[in-house]
Amino acid sequence: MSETIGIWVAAIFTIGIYSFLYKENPLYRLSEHLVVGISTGFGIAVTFTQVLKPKLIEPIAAGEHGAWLLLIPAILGLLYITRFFPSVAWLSRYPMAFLMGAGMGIGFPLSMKASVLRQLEASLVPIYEAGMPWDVVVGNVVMVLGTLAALIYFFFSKPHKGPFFGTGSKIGIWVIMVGFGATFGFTVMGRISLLIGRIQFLLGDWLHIIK
Amino acid sequence: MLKRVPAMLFALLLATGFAWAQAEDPPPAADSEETLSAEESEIAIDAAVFPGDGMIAPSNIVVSDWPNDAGDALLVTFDPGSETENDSFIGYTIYRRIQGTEEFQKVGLTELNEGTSFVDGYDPDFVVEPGVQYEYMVAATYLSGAEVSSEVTVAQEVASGQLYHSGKTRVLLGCIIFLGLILFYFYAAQRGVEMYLRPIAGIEAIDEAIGRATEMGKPILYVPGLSTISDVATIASITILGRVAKKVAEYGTPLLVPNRDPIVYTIAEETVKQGYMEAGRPDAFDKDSVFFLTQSQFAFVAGVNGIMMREKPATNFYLGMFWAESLILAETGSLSGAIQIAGTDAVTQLPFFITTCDYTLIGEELYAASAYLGREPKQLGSIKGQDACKGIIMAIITLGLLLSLTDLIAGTETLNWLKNIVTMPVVD
Amino acid sequence: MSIWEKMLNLDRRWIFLLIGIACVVPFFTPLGLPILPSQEVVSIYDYMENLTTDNAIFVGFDFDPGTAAENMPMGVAVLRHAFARHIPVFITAYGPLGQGMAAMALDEITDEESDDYYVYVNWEDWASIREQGITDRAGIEEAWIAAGNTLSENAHGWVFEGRDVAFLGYLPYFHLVILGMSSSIASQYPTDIGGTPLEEMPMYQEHKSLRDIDLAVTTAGSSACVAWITYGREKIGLPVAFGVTAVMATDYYIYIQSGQIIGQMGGLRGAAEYETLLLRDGYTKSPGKAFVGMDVQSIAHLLIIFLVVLGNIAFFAGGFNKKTKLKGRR
Amino acid sequence: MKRSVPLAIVMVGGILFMIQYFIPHQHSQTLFDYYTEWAPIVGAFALVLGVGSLTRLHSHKIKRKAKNWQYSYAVLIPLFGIPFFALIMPQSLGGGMMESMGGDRLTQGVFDFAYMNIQVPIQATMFSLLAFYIASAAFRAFRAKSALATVLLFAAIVVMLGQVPIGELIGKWFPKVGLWILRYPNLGAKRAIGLGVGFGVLATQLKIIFGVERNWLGGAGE
Repeated sequence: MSETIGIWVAAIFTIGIYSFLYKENPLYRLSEHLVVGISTGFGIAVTFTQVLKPKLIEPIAAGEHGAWLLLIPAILGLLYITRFFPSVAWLSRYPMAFLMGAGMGIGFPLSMKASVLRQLEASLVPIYEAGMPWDVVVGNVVMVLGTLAALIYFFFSKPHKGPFFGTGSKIGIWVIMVGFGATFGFTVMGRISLLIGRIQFLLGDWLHIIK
Repeated sequence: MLKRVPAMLFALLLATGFAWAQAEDPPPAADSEETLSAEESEIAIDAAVFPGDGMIAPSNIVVSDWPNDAGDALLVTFDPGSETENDSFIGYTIYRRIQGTEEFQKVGLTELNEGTSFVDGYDPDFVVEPGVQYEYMVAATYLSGAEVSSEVTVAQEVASGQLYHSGKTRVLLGCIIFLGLILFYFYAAQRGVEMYLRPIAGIEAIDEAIGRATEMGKPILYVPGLSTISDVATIASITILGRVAKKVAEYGTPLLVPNRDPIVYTIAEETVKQGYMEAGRPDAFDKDSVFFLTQSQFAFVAGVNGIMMREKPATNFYLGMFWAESLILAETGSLSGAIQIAGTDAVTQLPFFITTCDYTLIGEELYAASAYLGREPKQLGSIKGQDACKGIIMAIITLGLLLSLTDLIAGTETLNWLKNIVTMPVVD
Repeated sequence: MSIWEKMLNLDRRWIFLLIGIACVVPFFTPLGLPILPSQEVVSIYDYMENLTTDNAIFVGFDFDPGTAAENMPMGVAVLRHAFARHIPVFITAYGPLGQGMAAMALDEITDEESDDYYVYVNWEDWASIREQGITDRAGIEEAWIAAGNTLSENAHGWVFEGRDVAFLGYLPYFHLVILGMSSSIASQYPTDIGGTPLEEMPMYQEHKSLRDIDLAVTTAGSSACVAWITYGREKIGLPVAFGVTAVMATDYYIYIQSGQIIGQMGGLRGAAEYETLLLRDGYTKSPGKAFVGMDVQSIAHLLIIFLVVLGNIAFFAGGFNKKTKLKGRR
Repeated sequence: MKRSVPLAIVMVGGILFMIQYFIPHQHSQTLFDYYTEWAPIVGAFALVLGVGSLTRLHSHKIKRKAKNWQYSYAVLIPLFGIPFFALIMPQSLGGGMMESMGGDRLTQGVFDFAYMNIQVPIQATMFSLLAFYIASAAFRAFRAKSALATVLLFAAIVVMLGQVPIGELIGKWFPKVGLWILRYPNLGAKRAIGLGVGFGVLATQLKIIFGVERNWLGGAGE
């Protein structure tokens, strides 16, 4: 029973949002507001039961050894609230600074490794090896030259003139556009997929017209 | 001098890298062979269930400290006995005890295909403590549960934590070179060295677009992205917003800045106010021009679309981090007839901005634009430093291409040499 | 007003209607066009084929309801594959909403009305077998059948909670959770979401940390999947496979080429390819949701290409590229 | 106190953890463990900011009876109601925990219902609106305005046809060419953009650590 009611509620909201395509209306506004409230409410509930309770409140309540140290992050976290009181709002910079500083420090070597060195490593491909089909060979050349040319395009300290920087950056932007074309094509598929998902719900789960 | 620094650092990189490539490889991980074969794991049930007499036990246990760890692992290697010929052999059980205690703990069972080495300390139930002297015993184990044990061996080494991770040297080197170049250009910039930055189409268009809005007497819409302040794109966008605000204040054009993130909102408000002050017109700042709309992504878009349809801004700026909403914003904007300037490092959204907007700052161009407009020497220096790093990367890739051609013509393997220099181990 | 201008000023609701029709009609007259699996998907599938009940995998439901249409079929397909081959699966979620998504996926797989369902055996229901000390997969099934349980015709098999699957759910700061699991899974998840202690589960006893895991499949609608690379692959060499939305797919080809991931399912197409492979090898009897959706994709893509071409023809034929811009209309 | 201390915290923390990466020693590990333990706790309180702004915005709306003020209840009620229900029925937090895992939907309570039948469909449908907008934009906004935009659109069309089964019926080569574009030129472009953005991110991290970039300090008074 509750499942049937649930499907009907879901169907009403689904149609309510699609009605926005015709015209903005109260049902759409209601959905829009509900989604903000529910997702934030959910976030609080989960954060409380999964973080604050097991990682802060329970250890302190149980008097675990060294648990009092947890008061430091707790107090730091509480300082966020000062943001709502202009005279002491500057205190909210402390928790931000804690998370920012450590986060940036941890991130720095990791980004260096993952987004620079690993990518450099992967750019060093042999353009031809025995038995490679021709499209792969051409592909490898295009890939390596494409990376180079696109990097020239993102080179800011030289004017884009002359045979190297001029031609290079021109090829670069063309390669970039081909790459964007690919993204574009894939995105179309992605967006349609989302619609398909809803149609499957409406026609299948709700109306049982399709399987 | 300035120009030679990247080249010198590059030479340094190559030289150090070369030294590494010559150095010995780190010890292979015990579980590096992950191949799974059906034949291997299949156990012949009919075979003898008991190992029988006269079996030779595993011997020669060697325990060494596992490198590059927090002193929580030991490598145990040993020589196999005669069990490998027996079909009912299933693996080696590793026993460990603290020296001076009686009881052995069973800390692991190797699989058939894992060979005769074992890393002790990975099992969270049997932790290896740094500095503790252990004793080990290895037993060949059979399907029936019978075991043929080696002699008890006192571990030759105790586990200890290292002060430097030798597998991360390439990362360290990368970090040092990057840090060095950025700092170098910071100081060069502060000393007042003139730095050239190539013009970026979108930037020049910004001034033009502000001018056009002024002529038409219509407002300017500036969306600083939908992300938080820890996003690099948002930070860049806020800097550009400061410049736009100053220009707008000089011309007396109305400005609209809707926000999605509450913190970004407070920062944007302060930035715009600052821009008006710099232009010498703090009184002209309208408190309602910067506002918090809503945190819901689609509600935000619906709100901004409403503004575009009602206020008909002459110029729309979308600079910062955008997600799926980019398309909806840009489509509506293009229909309202505004000049649109977009910029983001969200690669997936760029195609939509490029096909619908008049100017688009692609990826890093957004950061460069912020430095360009901010005109703060350190920011310019940072762009220069990044360029130098890109130069190094380009040089290495070019070298790779040339070596690959050489290999093709001469049949050598020079590319592998270069690859060995830059390749990092899969696992830290 | 020229005909071109009239055309371009067409009320956009007509276009909405067109796309709506294009996406509904194929459901009633399926085309059933074949899908050729790409190398990126085949490599995940083959990797899974090489795993046995002695291995274990992670499946991360790292997406929100917003992209469920794309990510859900991927998660479901991989779970089906694992359940069919009795590969133990740990299920996690990067975001709070992902946990609900994982639950929905399990619901779909255990739905008795579908052609290909699995019977979920709760932890308590096979307690007596555990008490006898039987922990291996074959032994459990044998004892379970001996206890008088039978499979209905449509069911593919049993899924024993704690032996075949452990639903771990969501924890915040998930990248740190991945890091923590590299030394011990139970240190991060002392229990599954139903409150069953991990320590008691046979599958945990055999696979205590991420080092004992042979594959992590992350189905993601955001950059969450990269966390598995940074903290799983790079730290302890965990093999990772991606199931990502089409929008992100093109960005992650660099990871395939650099060897950081085994393979990638990109969007609905990727999911449909995996479903095709499952169908080919008899793991399922009927095509999945993604496969059916690909017919719709075909029609919708043709329509959109047609609209782009038509729009540009009108734009240039009408000479709007030289004039000032059109006035907007709803 | 107001600016220099936070800047100092960022600098010390940043440099400390940058170095920590290279030191596997147990003391360094302990430091890192402290961070992994503390960061979620500090971060959890950041939610207060979102809740606070939402509450303030919507209670103001209700008080002033601003336009559409009634809808503000639709935000506030679940915002506080869901955590309340979760507190009294923590087991329902499974987030649509399946029936097969014990218990039926009714006993799972309000929370589950709101998640499965309101949150999920609304969010999924909102996103699916994009399918309509992309079609509309295809007709009205995606213009081959320049040579570059033409290349983009052309590549897009080839990839689109390569992705769908019908493309293969139109031309056998579509899937092949589509995949080729994805694997090579696309990869080259994405790698270059990724490297550029990567350096930008690295530089920004450094600038924040060394206090050159101070935008994030803004908006909290003088």
